[in-house]
Amino acid sequence: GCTGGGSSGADQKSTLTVLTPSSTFLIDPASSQNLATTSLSFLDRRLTTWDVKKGQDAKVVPDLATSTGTAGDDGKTWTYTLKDGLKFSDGSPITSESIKYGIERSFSDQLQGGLSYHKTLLEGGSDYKGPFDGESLDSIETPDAKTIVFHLNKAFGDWPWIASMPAFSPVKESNGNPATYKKAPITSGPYKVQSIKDGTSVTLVRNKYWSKATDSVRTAEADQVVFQESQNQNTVVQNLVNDTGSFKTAFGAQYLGASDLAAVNGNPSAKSRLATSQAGPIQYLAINTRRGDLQQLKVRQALEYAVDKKAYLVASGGSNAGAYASTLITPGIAGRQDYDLYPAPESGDVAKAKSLLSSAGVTGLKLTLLTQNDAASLAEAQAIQQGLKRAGITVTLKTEDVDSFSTDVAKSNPDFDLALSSWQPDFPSANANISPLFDSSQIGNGNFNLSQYANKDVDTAIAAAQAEVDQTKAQAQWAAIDKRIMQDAPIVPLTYAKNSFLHGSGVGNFFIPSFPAYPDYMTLTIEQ
Amino acid sequence: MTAVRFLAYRLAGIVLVLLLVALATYLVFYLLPADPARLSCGKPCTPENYAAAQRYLGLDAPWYGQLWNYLSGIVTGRRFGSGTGVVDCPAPCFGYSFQLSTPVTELILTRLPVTASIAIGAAVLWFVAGVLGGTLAAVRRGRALDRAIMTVAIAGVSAPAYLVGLLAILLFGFTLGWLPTGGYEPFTEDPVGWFVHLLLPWSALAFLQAAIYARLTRSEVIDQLGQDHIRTARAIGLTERAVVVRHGLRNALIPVVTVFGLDLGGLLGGAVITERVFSMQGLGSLLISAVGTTDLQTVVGVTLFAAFLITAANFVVDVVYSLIDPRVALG
Amino acid sequence: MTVLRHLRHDPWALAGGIVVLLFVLAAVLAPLLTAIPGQDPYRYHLDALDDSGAPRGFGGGISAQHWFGVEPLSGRDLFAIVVYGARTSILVGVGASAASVLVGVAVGLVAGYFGGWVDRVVSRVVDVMLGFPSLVFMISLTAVVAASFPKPLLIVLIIGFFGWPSVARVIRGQVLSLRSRTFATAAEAMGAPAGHVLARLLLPNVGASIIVYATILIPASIGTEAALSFLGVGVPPPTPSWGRSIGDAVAWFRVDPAYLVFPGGALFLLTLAFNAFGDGLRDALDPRVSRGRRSAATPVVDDRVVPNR
Amino acid sequence: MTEGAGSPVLAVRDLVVAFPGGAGRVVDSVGFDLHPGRVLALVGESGSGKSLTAMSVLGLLPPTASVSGSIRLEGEELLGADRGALRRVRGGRVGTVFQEPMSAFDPVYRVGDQVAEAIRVHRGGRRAALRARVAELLAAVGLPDPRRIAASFPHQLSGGQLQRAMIAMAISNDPVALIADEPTTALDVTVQAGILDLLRALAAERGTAILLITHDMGVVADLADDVLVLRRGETVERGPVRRVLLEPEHPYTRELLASVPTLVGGDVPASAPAGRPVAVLEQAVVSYSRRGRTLRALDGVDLEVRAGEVVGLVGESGSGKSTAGRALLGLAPLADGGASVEGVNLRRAGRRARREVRARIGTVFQDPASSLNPRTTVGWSIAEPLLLHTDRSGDQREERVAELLDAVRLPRDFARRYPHELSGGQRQRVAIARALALDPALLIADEPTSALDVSVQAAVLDLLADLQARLGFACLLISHDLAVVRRLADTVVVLRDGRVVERGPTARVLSEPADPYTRRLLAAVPVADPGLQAARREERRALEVQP
Ligand SMILES: Nc1ncnc2c1ncn2[C@@H]1O[C@H](COP(=O)(O)OP(=O)(O)OP(=O)(O)O)[C@@H](O)[C@H]1O
Ligand SMILES: Nc1ncnc2c1ncn2[C@@H]1O[C@H](COP(=O)(O)OP(=O)(O)OP(=O)(O)O)[C@@H](O)[C@H]1O
Ligand SMILES: [Mg+2]
Ligand SMILES: [Mg+2]
Repeated sequence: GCTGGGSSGADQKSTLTVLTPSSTFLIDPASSQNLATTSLSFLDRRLTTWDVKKGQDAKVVPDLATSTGTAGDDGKTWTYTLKDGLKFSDGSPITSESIKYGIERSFSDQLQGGLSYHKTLLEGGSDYKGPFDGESLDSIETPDAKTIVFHLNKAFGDWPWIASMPAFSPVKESNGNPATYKKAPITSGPYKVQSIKDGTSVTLVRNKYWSKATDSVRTAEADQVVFQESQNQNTVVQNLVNDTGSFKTAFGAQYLGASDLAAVNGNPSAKSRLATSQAGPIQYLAINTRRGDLQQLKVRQALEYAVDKKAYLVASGGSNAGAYASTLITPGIAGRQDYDLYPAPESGDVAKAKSLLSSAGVTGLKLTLLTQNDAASLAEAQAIQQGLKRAGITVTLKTEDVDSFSTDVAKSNPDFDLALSSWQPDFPSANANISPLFDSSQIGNGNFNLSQYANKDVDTAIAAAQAEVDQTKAQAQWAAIDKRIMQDAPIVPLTYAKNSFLHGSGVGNFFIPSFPAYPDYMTLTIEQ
Repeated sequence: MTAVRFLAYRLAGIVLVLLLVALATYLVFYLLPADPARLSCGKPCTPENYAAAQRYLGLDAPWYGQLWNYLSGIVTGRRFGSGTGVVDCPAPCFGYSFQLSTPVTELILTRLPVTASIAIGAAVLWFVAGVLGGTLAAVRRGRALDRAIMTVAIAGVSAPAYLVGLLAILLFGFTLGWLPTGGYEPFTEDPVGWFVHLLLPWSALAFLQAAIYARLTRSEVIDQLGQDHIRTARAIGLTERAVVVRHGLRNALIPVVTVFGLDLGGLLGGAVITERVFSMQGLGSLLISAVGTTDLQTVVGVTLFAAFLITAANFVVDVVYSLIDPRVALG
Repeated sequence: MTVLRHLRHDPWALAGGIVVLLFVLAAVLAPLLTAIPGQDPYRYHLDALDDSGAPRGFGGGISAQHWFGVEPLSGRDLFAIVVYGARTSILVGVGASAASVLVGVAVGLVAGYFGGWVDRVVSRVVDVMLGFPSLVFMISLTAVVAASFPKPLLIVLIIGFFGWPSVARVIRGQVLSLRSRTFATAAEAMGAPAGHVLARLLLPNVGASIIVYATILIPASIGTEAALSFLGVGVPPPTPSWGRSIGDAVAWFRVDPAYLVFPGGALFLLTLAFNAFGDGLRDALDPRVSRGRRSAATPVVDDRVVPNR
Repeated sequence: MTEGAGSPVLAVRDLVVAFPGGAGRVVDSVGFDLHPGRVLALVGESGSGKSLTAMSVLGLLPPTASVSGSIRLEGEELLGADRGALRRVRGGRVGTVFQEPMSAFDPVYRVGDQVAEAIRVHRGGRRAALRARVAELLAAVGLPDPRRIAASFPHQLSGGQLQRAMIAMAISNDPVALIADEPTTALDVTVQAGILDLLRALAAERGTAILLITHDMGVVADLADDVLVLRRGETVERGPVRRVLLEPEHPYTRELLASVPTLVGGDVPASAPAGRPVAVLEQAVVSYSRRGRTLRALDGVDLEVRAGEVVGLVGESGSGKSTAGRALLGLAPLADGGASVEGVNLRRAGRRARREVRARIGTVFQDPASSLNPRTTVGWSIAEPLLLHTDRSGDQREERVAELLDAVRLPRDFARRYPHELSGGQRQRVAIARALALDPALLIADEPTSALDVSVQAAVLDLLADLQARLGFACLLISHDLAVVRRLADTVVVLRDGRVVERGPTARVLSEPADPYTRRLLAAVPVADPGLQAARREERRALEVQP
């Protein structure tokens, strides 16, 4: 070891470093879309959280609450009781009012942008404008300091999952001003914020009032967690491959691109430190079902056959980066059934596509494909382009930066025929897989039914499945809906992406659960 | 023109230019397809959420109204939200970043040290290297040294900045492991770390600029060495070195210094590619990421700041010009 | 022609000119050149790639069919991409420079000739534009314009738009000193209208520097196009572009250095050649004019045309 | 050279300077001796090798030049001497004074500092001591208020002041020899006279040997003891100044002397009958504002040029001569008073009328090299007025250009040449042809010969006189050279600081000047006869002591 001097004493703090390309760490839970297993969960606890284990489906488990929720009134009322002895990082007790206040904040104008499923479900939510002017949301009741009751406007079986979202974190009313909060949040999780260097780093240190006894998920082994922001992905990968110095106890928060994967594959030491998810988020080609020839089912079906999924998969990084997809519900979601309505070789069935087109009476089809302009998306879009070209379909690429893309793709009358997109459900239920993409209420206005797919039968079936509290019954319903939608061919499922992450040799228990396709930050260990 | 009138005239000019810049920036971004309200609307995006985001971002006003709000905010300051959630942006408020929920002034102030460190260090490096190289080449005009320096210089102006930076990282950062591959340490916290982290960005940025300055200096020095007063300097028995430095270079520096002032002013507004390549969070990165997230107010604020630096640099250059060239009077 | 004679004695410039010529030829004859190995820049060769999308074999898959190897992730022929990329680069470089020179010369002539407030306004605008974070605005502008607008033309216009100020500055400086030369006064004394002086006297006299300037602007524009493509807002794929290839290749450098070497080398070589040729031309035409006081601040050929730093 | 007693300070033998390429030997076997207290003048037309000869003494030739022969300074060989030795000589034992004092000083340093630098290089010294020495030197060259001069930047001083400072710099280390390359060419005659006095005093009082380079025979007569005439790099004639100027042996020398315009002898043109007034200035005032101050370049000038008449406008530099011409062209806006040409009032005329008036005026500018567009053919330049003011066809224009070339006695095929392919005299003829293209009623000739060699100058003046006699236009001849005016003008108008101080028939004004200013101006013009010039010098001195 190092014999330099006494400075590297035994009491040296263990530091976990997270290398992220993002330049901002949105600390406010009210406007966060963070997964329950990543960054923000270091700081905040929610009513419920996710328990993910290698090789097992994700489960929703109690966090601050003693249970995942008790449904009443056929799933329209949900009641939670808080555990004993919960404290904020300033030593004050966590009460049900502070959770209510946290949720209320997410309704305010200033704190938009987070996961907002609860806002449409809570009764009176659409008129509520947040707590800052003294108003409160009556559909959240706090009969005592440890009990909180939610009144929904419709039955919703997945509410326990909703209660795991960032907005369900407690916020002290004295700490609620958005400007103060983001500089010095009073937290409920195992860590609190020590310093924030804008755009550069955020350092977390232990919250001594967090007690492991009340937390069934977080292990919080590191004494300190440092988020190194604005990292160049290339540099991150190279540093992690080299595995020296502080990079030993670091990992990259961004999944590896095709070139990074190729580089890691050629380096056995690095390869052993690569964690690859199972096939997960669906990558798909959305077909705008309201445009021109694409209104015809046969034309859309022709696309299903014409697409060259092999070129697409290679373009996204080969077999390390995904597996061929044919269904809407992604692997890792309970109740998924595998099927393929449009069986074809990996490179597609050009002949079949052509015959479908000619039977639809369509020739010289010209389509625009909307895609983001980063290197990876462009490579994938070109793979689609050349695939369809084989069937005589001319595709023009329309490339946009990520924001314009997000805006344009989610407009009410979008200006594209095809769009490349992907979907990672916000919680591991087929509901989160299907309803945001195919429910007709999710067309336009910034929502994600990119195919403009509207089918009354499907809408009704989705509503029924959502209201079903019995999970096994619900799962069967979702599987049926999946197939029903694919008969209409509103999208071409391309691949289920596999996300790969690289970590230093000093980071232990680094794995990627079947859902979500991200490493679980909460249970990492530090080996020095 | 008297000094006071000159000053007033230039100040009015600066304000006018800045107003035009603000107008242009607002227009460009107004036309941009990306909709900030939609982007900060949350998931799923309901009409209520969307309206709330629009209200908060001030996007419910027409673009000129927004511009007016922005401009008047500089004088009066602005407040967002209400009740216990109110957020203040005190005057002079050069915008408020909703994405980062921080006043733009504060953002600029925290990012400026990074950019200034890059820009000033690189500027010193390229100025010294460029002027030295250019002078040597001019004195040895047509000889091997001139050829060598000009070959490097021409390669320097031909090499894309991003390539030089990336190759430098690959070589010195990864292959040799001598220097860190990116990031920034504040000087106040770790002077050595500051220097070590900046060495590569300085060199990468200075390589291109030094090449330009070497070429510029060379042609100016050659030009000066052909002037009559050089003959006088030789005729009074000055050493060749004194002739070149005291009379040739001193005069050649006048145009070089003016260009230098403008370059430095431009660079302080953000060294976009350098910051991006070296993962440094200066004004350039701030601006690029603000463009990326359609953070309009930040874009306008930083652009205004950059434009201000340019016009200020112009002003300083004019003043300096009148100081280093006795033939020139302000006006 | 003395210019040609001069250039003949300048090996650098000569080499530069020849390399430029070769590139132009390659670009023009791209279909013929790539037909020799039987390639085009659009066809995928997935069999040339391994499981992770990286090219198989030595030097990024160099072979008799693929002279420069193949592109990772698609297996497209890199030689064809580089040769066709030359079309994009040269077209954009020349087009954008032409646009810059056109506007810059017009503005510079007018500002230098009329002087007064016209000149003051133009000078300020030029100064601000030179220091503007132009790359950022190029990025936003590419997004602003309707998608139906042809993208290559848009790139040309945008680069041209940000290129004119440096031209205008130089031309203005020259016109300022030309205007005080006796032959301009003589024309005025003859009763020549402004149009005559501008078009018949001043324009021909700045002609030499316009040519020289164009040759220096072209490599700068090529570099800017590459930088834009590098940032993902250049000419849309699958049209080959060196900048996009370089941008992609940087990430692949560790696995497949050849992917960076060929387009990067081509870009560097062409830029270098244009610069060398431009320098030689500048010496040959030697547009050095006697300088006025303020215009002494304006180098005859302004090197500050490289916007990306 | 027989007159030089004792050993020469500087002995040049068989000097050959050659350049690679077409130029070949530009100085060919030139030799001379320089003796203490004596002035040797090197004369010859432009390009004859005068400057190169002088520069080779100090090793200041361009690096491309190859030199052979011998140059000995007090017995020490300078040709091929090492750099250090040469440097000690430069500015030490040999001082130099250059033409164009404006550009011979470094614009960014104070004049005093530059003089001090010259001393410090050779002798060192502390600041204060240097400063005192500089002031002393500046006073010695006749500069009043030496401290102010020392603290000034070159652009803040006049040409005469700078040239004196230059001489102060050259003598700062008490040189044994002084090289003066055209030391007075750019200066006014009155200033020139002062500088020449100063140089003469140097030779007489300090015993400095002076090598004087000039093309002005008057200057030679005024200052030189010996003369050496160069032609295309070769020595044509040499000898004591009296002999060479008064009894030239070589035809070239004779030709050179014959073409010198003179203030004495020869004939003054008889006053032509006065026609109608073509151009009139009435109480004209033109003012320029510069750095907040206004300067009246013309301050109530009355001027009338009648058809068929040549009016000579003379005065020192900056007296407003060119401004008067510009006022008649409408190029300098009048602040007060009136200007009219051919009855058109220029102050009130609109843009169109003004252009039409300009079509009636031909202008010949001072500098033939720069008054023609370098990018177009000579033919195009001559045709330019036709293009602007007539609707003649291309053929007709060509025809007219040919006529005009005939008129100025140039071959017709010159129309296809470019200005740089012509000599200075030829270019000036082209400029005259252009001025005549539209048969002007008024010809304004602003210093039409000042940039030309004497021989060429004479030819151009003859041509002008001839054309004026034939075509009968009114002519305003602007010149600082009284001899030139004497040769052409019927009437002379003398300007000083924007005011007319004297006017009248040429013969009268130049022979019996009424105004003291005119008298001083006349007296300061050197004539190419050493004896006569010595007498004129005394006259001038007498004038100077008068207030
Ligand atoms: N650097 C050079 N290269 C080639 N030829 C030169 C160079 N310098 C001077 N010459 C030529 O040498 C000849 C003599 O030049 P020099 O300057 O001595 O003439 P000069 O007698 O001083 O003329 P002027 O009266 O015009 O000053 C000219 O024909 C000139 O063209
Ligand atoms: N454009 C101008 N702006 C300011 N001052 C001017 C301008 N033109 C001339 N002057 C000044 O007006 C005065 C008269 O100038 P003008 O050119 O008429 O003199 P000149 O008699 O022709 O002298 P020279 O013999 O040197 O040509 C001078 O002091 C000159 O500096
Ligand atoms: Mg000479
Ligand atoms: Mg004049």
